[in-house]
Amino acid sequence: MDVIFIQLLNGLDKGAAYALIALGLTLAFGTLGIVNFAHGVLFMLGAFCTVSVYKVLTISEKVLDESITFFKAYKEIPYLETWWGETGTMIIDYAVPISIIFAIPIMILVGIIMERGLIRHFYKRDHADQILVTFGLAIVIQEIVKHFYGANPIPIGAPEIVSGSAAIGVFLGLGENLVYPWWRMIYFVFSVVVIGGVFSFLKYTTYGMVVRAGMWDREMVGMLGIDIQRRFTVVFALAAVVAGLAGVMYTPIVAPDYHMGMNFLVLSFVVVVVGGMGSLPGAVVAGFMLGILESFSSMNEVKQILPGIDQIIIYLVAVAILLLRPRGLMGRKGVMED
Amino acid sequence: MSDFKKFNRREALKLGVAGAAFIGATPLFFNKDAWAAGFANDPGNSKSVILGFNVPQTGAYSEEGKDELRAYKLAVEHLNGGGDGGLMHTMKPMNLTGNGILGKKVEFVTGDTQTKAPAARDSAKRMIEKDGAIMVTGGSSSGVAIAVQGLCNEAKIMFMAGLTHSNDTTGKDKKRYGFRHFFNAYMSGQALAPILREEYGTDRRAYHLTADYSWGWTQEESIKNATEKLGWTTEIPVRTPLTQTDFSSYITQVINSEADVLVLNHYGKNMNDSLASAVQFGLRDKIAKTGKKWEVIVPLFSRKMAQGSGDDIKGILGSTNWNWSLPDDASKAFVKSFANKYGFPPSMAAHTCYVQTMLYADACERAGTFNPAGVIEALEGHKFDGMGNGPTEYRAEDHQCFKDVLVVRGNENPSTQFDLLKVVKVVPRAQVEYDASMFGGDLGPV
Amino acid sequence: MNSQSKNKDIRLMAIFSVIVLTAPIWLEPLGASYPALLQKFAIFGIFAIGFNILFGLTGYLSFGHATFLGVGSYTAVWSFKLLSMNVIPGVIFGTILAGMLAVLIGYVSLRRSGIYFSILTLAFAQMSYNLAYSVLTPITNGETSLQLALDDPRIFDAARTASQGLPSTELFGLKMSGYPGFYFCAVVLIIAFYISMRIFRSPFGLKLRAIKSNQTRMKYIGFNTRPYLLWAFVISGMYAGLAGSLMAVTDPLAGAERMQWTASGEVVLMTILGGLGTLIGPIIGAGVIKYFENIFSAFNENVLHNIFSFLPDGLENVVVQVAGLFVGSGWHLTLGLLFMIVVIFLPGGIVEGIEKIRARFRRTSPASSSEKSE
Amino acid sequence: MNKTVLHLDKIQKSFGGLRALADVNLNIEEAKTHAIIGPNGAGKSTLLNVCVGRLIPDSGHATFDGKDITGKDPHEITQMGIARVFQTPEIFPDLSLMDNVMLPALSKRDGSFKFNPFATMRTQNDIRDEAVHILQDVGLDKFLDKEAGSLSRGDKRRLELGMCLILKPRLLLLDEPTAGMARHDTNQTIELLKKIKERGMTIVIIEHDMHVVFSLADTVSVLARGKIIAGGTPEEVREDPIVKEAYLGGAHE
Repeated sequence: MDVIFIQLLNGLDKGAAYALIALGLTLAFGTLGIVNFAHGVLFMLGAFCTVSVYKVLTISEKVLDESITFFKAYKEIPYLETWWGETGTMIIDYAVPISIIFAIPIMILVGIIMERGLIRHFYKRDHADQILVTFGLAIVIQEIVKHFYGANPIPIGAPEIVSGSAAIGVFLGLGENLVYPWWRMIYFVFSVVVIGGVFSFLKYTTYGMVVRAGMWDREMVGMLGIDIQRRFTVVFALAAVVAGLAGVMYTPIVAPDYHMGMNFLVLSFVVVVVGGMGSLPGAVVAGFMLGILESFSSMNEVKQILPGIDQIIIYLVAVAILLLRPRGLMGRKGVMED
Repeated sequence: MSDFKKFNRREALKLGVAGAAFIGATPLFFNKDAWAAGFANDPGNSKSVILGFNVPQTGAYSEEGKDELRAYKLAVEHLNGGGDGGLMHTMKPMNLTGNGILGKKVEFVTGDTQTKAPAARDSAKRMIEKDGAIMVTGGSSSGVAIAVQGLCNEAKIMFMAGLTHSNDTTGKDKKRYGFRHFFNAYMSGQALAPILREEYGTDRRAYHLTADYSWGWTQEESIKNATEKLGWTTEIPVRTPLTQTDFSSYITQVINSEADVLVLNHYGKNMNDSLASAVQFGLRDKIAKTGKKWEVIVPLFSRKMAQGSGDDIKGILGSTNWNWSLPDDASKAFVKSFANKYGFPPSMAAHTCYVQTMLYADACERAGTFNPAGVIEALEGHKFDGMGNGPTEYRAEDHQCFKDVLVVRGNENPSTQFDLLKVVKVVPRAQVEYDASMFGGDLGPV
Repeated sequence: MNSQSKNKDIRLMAIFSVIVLTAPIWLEPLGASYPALLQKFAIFGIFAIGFNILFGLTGYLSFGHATFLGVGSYTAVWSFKLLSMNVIPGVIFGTILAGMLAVLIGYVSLRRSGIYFSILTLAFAQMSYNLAYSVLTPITNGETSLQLALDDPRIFDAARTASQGLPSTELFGLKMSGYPGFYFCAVVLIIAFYISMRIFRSPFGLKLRAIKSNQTRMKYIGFNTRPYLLWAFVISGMYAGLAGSLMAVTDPLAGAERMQWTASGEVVLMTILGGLGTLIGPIIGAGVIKYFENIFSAFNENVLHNIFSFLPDGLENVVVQVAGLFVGSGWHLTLGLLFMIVVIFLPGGIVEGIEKIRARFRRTSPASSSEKSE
Repeated sequence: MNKTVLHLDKIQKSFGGLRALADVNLNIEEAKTHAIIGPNGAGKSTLLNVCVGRLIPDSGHATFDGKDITGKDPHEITQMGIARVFQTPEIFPDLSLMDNVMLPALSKRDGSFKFNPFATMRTQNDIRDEAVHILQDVGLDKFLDKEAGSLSRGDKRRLELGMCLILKPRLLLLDEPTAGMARHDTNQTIELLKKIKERGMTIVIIEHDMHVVFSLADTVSVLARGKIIAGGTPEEVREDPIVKEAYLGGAHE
């Protein structure tokens, strides 16, 4: 019982991450008709916003380390700690939440630059061309990040106060072995809030309505005389922010490295397609579904019956769904079929 | 250095012109020319000799690879008489003079293994076929090491393994032309076992999370055997894919199991991620179902990994080939030499790579030739000291180095930023030795 | 007109054969004339030619072709382990098995089109890759890669190879490493190119192109498009299997990395970089990418300092610093930039670029339109 | 009375709640030109889609030459002898004009599937001549090697017609063959169609342009809200008060 419950939580958590990334991806699909292979990189850039904020907060003074006698070694003491003592340490501790504030404008900027500089010129090109150019861009950005931050993962913890686990088993009366990390729960709640935010933006603002109309019929909206180009920039920036925020919040869970986006890219594409190309609810549902399935399939009990199932479950489900429902769970006819 | 490169290019051009004259027969002409001599890539009358440094420059182990490359460059500098000479002051026996190897200046080429066996072999092939490397060395994964070792053996080129910890490298996949200085999983198990008994007692149940490939399997087996001898029991091991980054669904099952010790047969980033998940789920503060406190063991540990895991590694036991904080003269000399050049102390990967290069050069000097037949003979059964691991022997039967093994613990109170691992015990060589036939394999002919 | 274009094809084949067979000579000044790289040019050329038959002709973008490459490699190595070190059975089995797998995957994936097709192939490829790394390790030997061993049965020539260490692959006694290996691959490449040319010129090829151009119309002039697509998929899968088995021929080792989706992506890039749907483009693309990968990644600071040694010292250092970003471990950056540039400015790939340059040089006699498809 | 080529029997088709075709019965006679007219959304295109296998009717049967074709795939129906010209020209824009007509010729000769990767297009002389001939018929023989995508809209339509003709169909379905054409082009097309008709081709034509209908059609059916409300010769239909009410009347407003 415990195990099932905790796998469910895990699945929801994973699903939230998938859904969040897939959401931005499918937004770009549905509205802009662009197959963005650089979307994973946006996620990675979000995570590296956190890394950068952390690095800035921990800019340090080099002090000769006298405890090392072999060679001249320097100790690094963050200026923040030197200046403000405890307060400084606390600020550094809160690097992840602080990064959110910085990540939003940065990701908006990245989104605008990407859309105006590159993506815009590819709306009318083949999907294959779009895939290639964004894939090329992804490699370039990755290499640049690698050049500045190295290839090793850079661990950044969640704030001390939420770094442990919550004894939800005790709380729910399910025994004390049922624990769940605070930060993962925060991540889940955060995801739900962001997803809800995006949906209400699309549903309740006029801006959003135009975007939704654009998802249905781009030419029609264009004919209404609305400056569709600018809306597209906004949509792309929105997708970038969603992916970036997902990245920021993900840093305490898995230490970010320059390649993390690519790992998520393939998966999030599968999620988007399973959900139905261009369908926002589809992406969210598919994200959660695949997350939960993956989580359950990695249980030992399951693996003993079906060895290797945890390795292929997502793809197996993807194949099955695409064969049974040609356009994914909630896809519409005619989107991305040529 | 640049002189040589120019020379090489000019030479290549000259050959190209000559080739144009021979149109049809040219490729065979090259072929004969390259292999006609007594052994592959004989430097002949050339004033220099080329070594191939094949390390991961991209992918998950690239930071380790870069450190290896630093060590190699340092070794080349020392061999050519530059720098402070490093271990040339402490090495015993020592036949190096600082004027290269056998009077030939040491040059090198580098390649990227990408931590992938086929890519590593491609890169090694290029070194052998194009650059004329006389010896290939490097790597930071057993899969790669075994693959490249096989290739070198076929090409009859010396291979001095870098970081590789699988029993197979000098066990079932051992090769006549391959030599390993690094220790292996079996030794880790033997070295760790007594400490584990001391620290955690004899009534424990271990849960293995194992990277699903040959190194993981041999380590899992070695640790399982060693701990079961203590009286521990073992849960059915769980294999995790190498590409896994989020281990939460594995860790939750660990917590709900009947075990009380978690053994992470993971290396590099894998280990950073799995340990991070374990810490997030509060494993290290919990009491297991057996009533004992949960413990985590990382049998193969390195400072680079410790750096990647931050605070999570505090108090965790593991074993390592070498650590920069060792107090012997050789280690001190090496750290001084390395750290003064690069600003931080070397990793164990850097150490083993540096030592391998020096041992190869020394063996050439002793053999008086670059001919692998002679070099192999000089290395087999070679006993040496003053390289940071105490008295060491290259066993003739399997080309494995036997030396003391370090059991380390993640430092609870690091006094410096580099002081991440604390040496708990230096396990003497006798305790980790085993019979050469234990892991099977066959070196094959020279 | 007929005999003229036939003569043109013969001329093309002759020129192509000469260029391929003399590659060791004319690649010498580029520093690319060594067996391992030459073999790779030929092998990836074959892979890309085959991929182009699917993607270039029908427009169906598969993201899973590396699977067939991997299967070809594994099969060939198993053939070396179990049967004989002769390369012929290895190549034949590798190609056939890849073809059989392609029938399976193609049959399912081709039920969908567009990006859905791509994702289906990607899903199959990821499954194969993940399984090769985990449950299938008894067959694939996991991360360590499948290799020859001294105690392999090798039923047909065990007696001959038992005594002297690990045997090497051979073609009736001729060792398949080094230059002989290259010439073997080169001959296979020429045959593969010839077959591809015949397909391009055949009604079958025309129908494939027509599917890309307008599948609806194909159906309404009475063609059942699915078997055509399946054949194209299987042929390109067999080309990939052939390439994979040749990899095992030149180096008897097979690793699961060959099946990773990035490897599938690589062949897409090769095809597009060279010129999608053109005969010769994919080979050029394969050559350029493999050249970059091997030569650029091996550059280090010393080499750079040599190249730029003619510059004044201060400037040299700056130039070397900047150039250093793009070579060695940074060669991926070069690759990424390269195909961004190609996709943005030269959607038709390198072949289109050459056409443009040629057209500029002889503006008076415009290039004939039929040449465009070559 | 002529032989019936196509017979539709109580065809019904709904999309969601919307009924597009309700109990449609229709007989197409050999060597006659039959026009189907009706206001927008009357179900004309749906009817054609049912005939060529693009849509499967919810109930009812379509019989072609005495054989049931309901539920068959488009290529099967095409192979049986029904060719269709679409409202927006469906050609192979990336291929040459010659290839555009060679393809249906191949289909006619080799059937719906033939695996012949080692044959060569160069030696297909029999159908090559035929293709040139057809292109002459439709007046496009001047640029055999031109890319079809670069043609004008009218020329594209003519090309598509040629592609259908080379199939030598028993029944030719035309979906608004003159829509969007200038008067001059329309007249040219009418002349061309008349020529085809004279050769004994059975034609079904959907058309808005009454000028075209009255120049070509032998019989007319009027479709409104998924039902056939009237039928007969063009003159009869023109005088039919129900039709005036439902369709022609509407057009005058």
